[in-house]
Amino acid sequence: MTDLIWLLIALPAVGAAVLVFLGRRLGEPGAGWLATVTVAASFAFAVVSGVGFVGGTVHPATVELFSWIPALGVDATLLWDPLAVTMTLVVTGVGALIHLYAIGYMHGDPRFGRFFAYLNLFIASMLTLVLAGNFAVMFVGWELVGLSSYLLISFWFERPSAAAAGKKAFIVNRIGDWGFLVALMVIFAAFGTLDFGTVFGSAPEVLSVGTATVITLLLLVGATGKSAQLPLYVWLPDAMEGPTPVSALIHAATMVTAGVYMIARTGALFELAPVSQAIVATVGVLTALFAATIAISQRDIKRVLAYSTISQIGYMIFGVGMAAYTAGMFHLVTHAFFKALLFLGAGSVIHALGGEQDMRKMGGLRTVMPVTFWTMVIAWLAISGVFPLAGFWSKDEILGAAFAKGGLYTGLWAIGLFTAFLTAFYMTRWLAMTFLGEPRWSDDVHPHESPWVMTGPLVILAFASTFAGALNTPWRLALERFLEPSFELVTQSLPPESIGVVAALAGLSLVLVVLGIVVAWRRYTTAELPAEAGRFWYVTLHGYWVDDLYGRVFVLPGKALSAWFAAVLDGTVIDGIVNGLGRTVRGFGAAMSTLQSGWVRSYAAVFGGGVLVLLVWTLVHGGVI
Amino acid sequence: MFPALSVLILLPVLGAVAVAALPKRRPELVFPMALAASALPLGMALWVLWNFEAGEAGFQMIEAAVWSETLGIGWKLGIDGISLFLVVLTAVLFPLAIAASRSIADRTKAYMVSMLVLEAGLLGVFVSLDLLVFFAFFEIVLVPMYLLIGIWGSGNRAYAALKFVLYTAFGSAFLLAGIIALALITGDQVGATASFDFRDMLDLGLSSSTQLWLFAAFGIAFAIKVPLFPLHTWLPDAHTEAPTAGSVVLAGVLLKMGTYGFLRFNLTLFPQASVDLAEVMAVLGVIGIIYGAAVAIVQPDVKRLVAYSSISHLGFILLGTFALTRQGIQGGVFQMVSHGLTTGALFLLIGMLYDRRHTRRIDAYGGIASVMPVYAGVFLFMAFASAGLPSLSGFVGEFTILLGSYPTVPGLAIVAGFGVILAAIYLLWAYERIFTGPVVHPENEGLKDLVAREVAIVAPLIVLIVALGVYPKPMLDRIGPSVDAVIERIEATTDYVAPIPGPTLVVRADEAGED
Amino acid sequence: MAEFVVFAVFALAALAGAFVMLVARNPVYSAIGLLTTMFSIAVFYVLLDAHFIAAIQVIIYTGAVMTLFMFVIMMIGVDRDEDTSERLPYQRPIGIILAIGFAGVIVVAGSGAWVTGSASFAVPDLNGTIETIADELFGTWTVPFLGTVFLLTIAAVGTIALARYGPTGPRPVDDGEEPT
Amino acid sequence: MTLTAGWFMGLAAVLFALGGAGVLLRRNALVMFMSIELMLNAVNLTFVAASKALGQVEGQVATLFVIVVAAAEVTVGLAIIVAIFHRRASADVDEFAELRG
Repeated sequence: MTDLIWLLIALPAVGAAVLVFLGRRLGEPGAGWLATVTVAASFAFAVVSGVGFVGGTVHPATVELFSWIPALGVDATLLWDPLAVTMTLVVTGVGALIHLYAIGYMHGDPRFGRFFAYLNLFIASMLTLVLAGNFAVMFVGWELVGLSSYLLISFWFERPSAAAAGKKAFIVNRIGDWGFLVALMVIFAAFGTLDFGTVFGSAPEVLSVGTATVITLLLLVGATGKSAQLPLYVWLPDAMEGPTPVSALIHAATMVTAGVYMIARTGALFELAPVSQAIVATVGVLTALFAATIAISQRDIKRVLAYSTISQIGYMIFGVGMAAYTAGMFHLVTHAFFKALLFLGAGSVIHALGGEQDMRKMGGLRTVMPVTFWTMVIAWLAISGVFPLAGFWSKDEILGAAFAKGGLYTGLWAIGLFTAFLTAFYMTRWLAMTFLGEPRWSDDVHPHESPWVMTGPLVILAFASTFAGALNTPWRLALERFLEPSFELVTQSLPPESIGVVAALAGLSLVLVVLGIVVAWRRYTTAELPAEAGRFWYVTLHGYWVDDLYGRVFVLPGKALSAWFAAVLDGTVIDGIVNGLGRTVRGFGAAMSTLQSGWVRSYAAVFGGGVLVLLVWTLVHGGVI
Repeated sequence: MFPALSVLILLPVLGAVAVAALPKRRPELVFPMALAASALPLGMALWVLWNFEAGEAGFQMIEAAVWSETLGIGWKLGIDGISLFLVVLTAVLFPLAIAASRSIADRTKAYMVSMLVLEAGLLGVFVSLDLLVFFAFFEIVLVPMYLLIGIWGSGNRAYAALKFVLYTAFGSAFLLAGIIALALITGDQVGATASFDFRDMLDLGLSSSTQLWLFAAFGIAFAIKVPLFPLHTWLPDAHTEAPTAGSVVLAGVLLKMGTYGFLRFNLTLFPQASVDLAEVMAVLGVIGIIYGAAVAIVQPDVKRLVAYSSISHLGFILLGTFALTRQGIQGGVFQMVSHGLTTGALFLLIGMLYDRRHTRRIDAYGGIASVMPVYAGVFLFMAFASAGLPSLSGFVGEFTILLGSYPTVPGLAIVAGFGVILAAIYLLWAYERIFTGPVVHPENEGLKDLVAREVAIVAPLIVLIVALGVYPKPMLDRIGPSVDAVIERIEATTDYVAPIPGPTLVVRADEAGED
Repeated sequence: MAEFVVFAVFALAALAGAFVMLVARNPVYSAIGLLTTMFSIAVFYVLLDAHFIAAIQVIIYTGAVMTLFMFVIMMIGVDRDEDTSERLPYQRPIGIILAIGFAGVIVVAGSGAWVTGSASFAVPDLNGTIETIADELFGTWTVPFLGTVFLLTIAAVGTIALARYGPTGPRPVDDGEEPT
Repeated sequence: MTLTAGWFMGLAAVLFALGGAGVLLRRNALVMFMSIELMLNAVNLTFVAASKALGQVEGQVATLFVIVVAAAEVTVGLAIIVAIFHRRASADVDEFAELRG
């Protein structure tokens, strides 16, 4: 069974290939169903071949497919272990639901088939990433998900903003990929191989603390790009230009968590570099706070969720940064459920309102779209971290681990806790502005509940968001035990041992969450939306002008430098020298050509003179005179 | 033994003669005849590829016919893992380039003859084992290329053609001087007036100062061909003004004469000088990577943009070559072929667009992905292949180069990594401006998507790019031994030791770039 | 002694002929001067025991070549006094200096060996008859001799071609511009 | 006075110089041609004189070759002069300056 896990990648890949060529012929909804079936088949296969890990009947294994780059000794290998299983199940499970949803959402799009080809391509790429058995194959997946992300964000390429957003996403991701790439260079130089098993196994003997720190910080650069962390998060809010299923699948549930997965996977290296761990955790928690403050004032229904995603991934990075890998992965899983749910719900709303995304023109949708509303309520409670929904367990496990670790991490814990309050606040604001209060949409739109292919996935995900917390409660560490084989080489940070401390911490965060909900509830369930004026709102609405800052500091000077290279250095200096040499030679030729008088007798005189000189020289040289 | 390589060179020559001999009143025969004439060398090249003994480091299918015993000149041909794929690449690109020349209406016959002679010259460059024969082929290439740019080029073609020829001729003068000097030294060794036989030159034991001079003489010619910053300004002009097929061949094969020359002659014959100058050359390569990419970003002309991207990509090859590691050089050879495929394809695609709209200015387009969806898809594919997307061939080359150069030149490898970012910027920005958004210019609304002939031209390239990206092993298996032999020669004749990545790697203290 | 007198007389004649050729304004006189010189040289060949060459000299040069010259002079009608003023700058002084220089250098160079007579005619029995020359020509120098055959053939064909096509070929358009 | 090769050589030198002066000083193509013939003859004289002095017949053979080549040259050269004259109606070489740079 394990030998066949390449099928997990092959199924959606074949689906993508078929759809690229035959998508138009299959038409709607055939193309969508084909895509959904391939992903669902992958999911089923993953369940069947991964279930053995629970009972311990299957052991982690590396599958060698073929020799890929013999020059580097790199083979195409896949690694099948509980960590990969977890990610695979999330990717294919949530992926299949979102595929299904997209059949309804993309209804009537002229490039329906192409859309599903891209979605399938993404699933195949993401599975390559998570199943990779060495760094090179992981990098392949790492870049290919960037490609699929680009294709899907720019799917409606007729809109210049969509095209620009796709490009921005890919380029910013590539900046992160550069860090990953350099990390691979250092790893290859240090180990002579990129194979996970060898690298992690021999890391303690081979790596000095300095080299380990360098490698892990470079990996962090990669993670900040892919997972939209400070300072490379800027692409994700723009990525909302893509169709909403894309936002749900790629920019909420799966691809953006690749950085978390990667840090968890390379935990054996981070283990050797405590400094890096502290930096990773700090980056994570600061991102969580930073993005949450921006999310508060956003008015676009999807941008709130985008910043919320950045913030939540900040939590995960925080978790894996301080070596609480299970907690980080746990939050990754639960977040995949409720964030996908939120996005799909937002998509349902947008779909119902004919493309409207401004929350100030929504409100009062709870009666019109009951299924969407109630599933959103669950998602809202889950992400806010209300007991006993999924977000509560996973978030508090991370915070608990931080508290238990102490030192610097206590400070980070406090920030994380405050962020939980902010999260509850902005998510309540989001829910209230969308579904509660009075309708503010214009008269010519007629919102309606979405078809079953869209609400079906909502219900399933709502179910998952409610109960996923049971995966890893403090009493029953199912996920932790499941993931055990993957984290054998690392020492995990765990929440406090004492159930009392855990309960106290949970209670504290629950109080803050409820406080956030109450404050926002009172503020936003009024008939009129409160005026969001003032410096704080203004600054955060514009995201602290980080995009402008990057534009001014990097993009404009970069373009100016390029233009200077092209015009001055190439055009004037180098070509000036070349053409100047040309002119000099030509001028010299013109001067010499006046010697070419055309008078035969002058030539004869010069010739005779030359012969005479040679003659005299010969005689003198020969000693005759 | 069957003289495969001579036949390989002769086939396009015979083709050229056949095309030239076609009756004047049957102009419609010229195109199919030329296409057929370029398909024959492809078949021959595939035969060579098939019969090539993998795992052998030395030259194979050697032919040697001596012309002059005392001067040591002869018709000596041979092929090894380094030249094998360049020969195949040449043979693959020419039929496609000729097939893409359907729109040439003016003096078609002369055009096709030029193309076929060019092919013969390029094939000759890669299989010559006699330096004088090599030089002859190296120079023969100039003539048809000059004609192609000068006669069938666009706009500023006269300037571009002249610049191209003068630049390269300038370098060739040094090359000839170097070859003759080397031949005289070799002649002393083997007891003749001179010897131009490459294999005689392998055990010369030149003093390091002699090596330095000869390295410089060979190096200038090859650096211009590559081209290396700051000797590169002929390239954008030549690529831009050349007709489509000319650009394809220029970028696809002609530039590789430079990188091939560095590897075949400089590294092999002057190992001490190569070791001494490796870092200088690698720095120049990295400057090329960054500079070419940076300049490409702001080009308003899409062909010029791709031309500058070539400078960037060729910088990678040079970096890999002068990193002096097995991986770096193997990656470099691989990248030579891969760049030929991707950039050749990009030029073919631009040519197809140019045939429709007769402009290469980026701002004359916009939103044409909705008018030409297939074209846009193929272009995007090639753009990503060129930007080194994994699972496509460009990645294998660049990845191997970067991982291979880090052990010896860590700082440069890290900076070269930025080239990967810049590649994404210039390609995607160009794609955005040409293909996405609404159709702004009404004259673009009626553009026809790719026709079957055009799809047939790019399809083989797509297949090759994917195949080489997913399963490069057959190719690397053949390149590997020959590259190892180069490294072993350097190690045998100098005190340089190529680092083997791994826990035992000793990175020289002054180069441990990071701490 | 008698030989020396003969040499002296004909040497003077040769020099006079050459000088006349050089300065005569009318090409006909130049031709006659050259004729004199050539005839004198034929006499020298006799003095030098080169009888066959002397005969050839008279037949070919004085007979054929000079006749050809005269014929051409008459045909193209330049048998009249011409303007001998010099238009090229410094051509005349340079020419004279070069001529004197040549003569000087050759004489200086050869003086050691020739005039002192150290290498006087040591081998009196050199027989420049047809037989000896033919032995040499058809023995050692067969291939160059055959080369001259080709040369003469080519010259003949070339001359005919020039005569045949020269005047009838396309004339340049007379644009009234003075050649510079 | 005995007659030695040196006398002939000296005379030949002077004749050669006169011929050279003719080439340089005369504008008439025909006279220039004659001057060239004179120079050839001067050289021939040295050959024959040397042949006599060294007792070898090769000098005369060389002279023979020179005469043959000169004859060929004269025919072609005169033909060219005639052809040029047909176009230009002049034998003045200073007027034939088409190759001026």
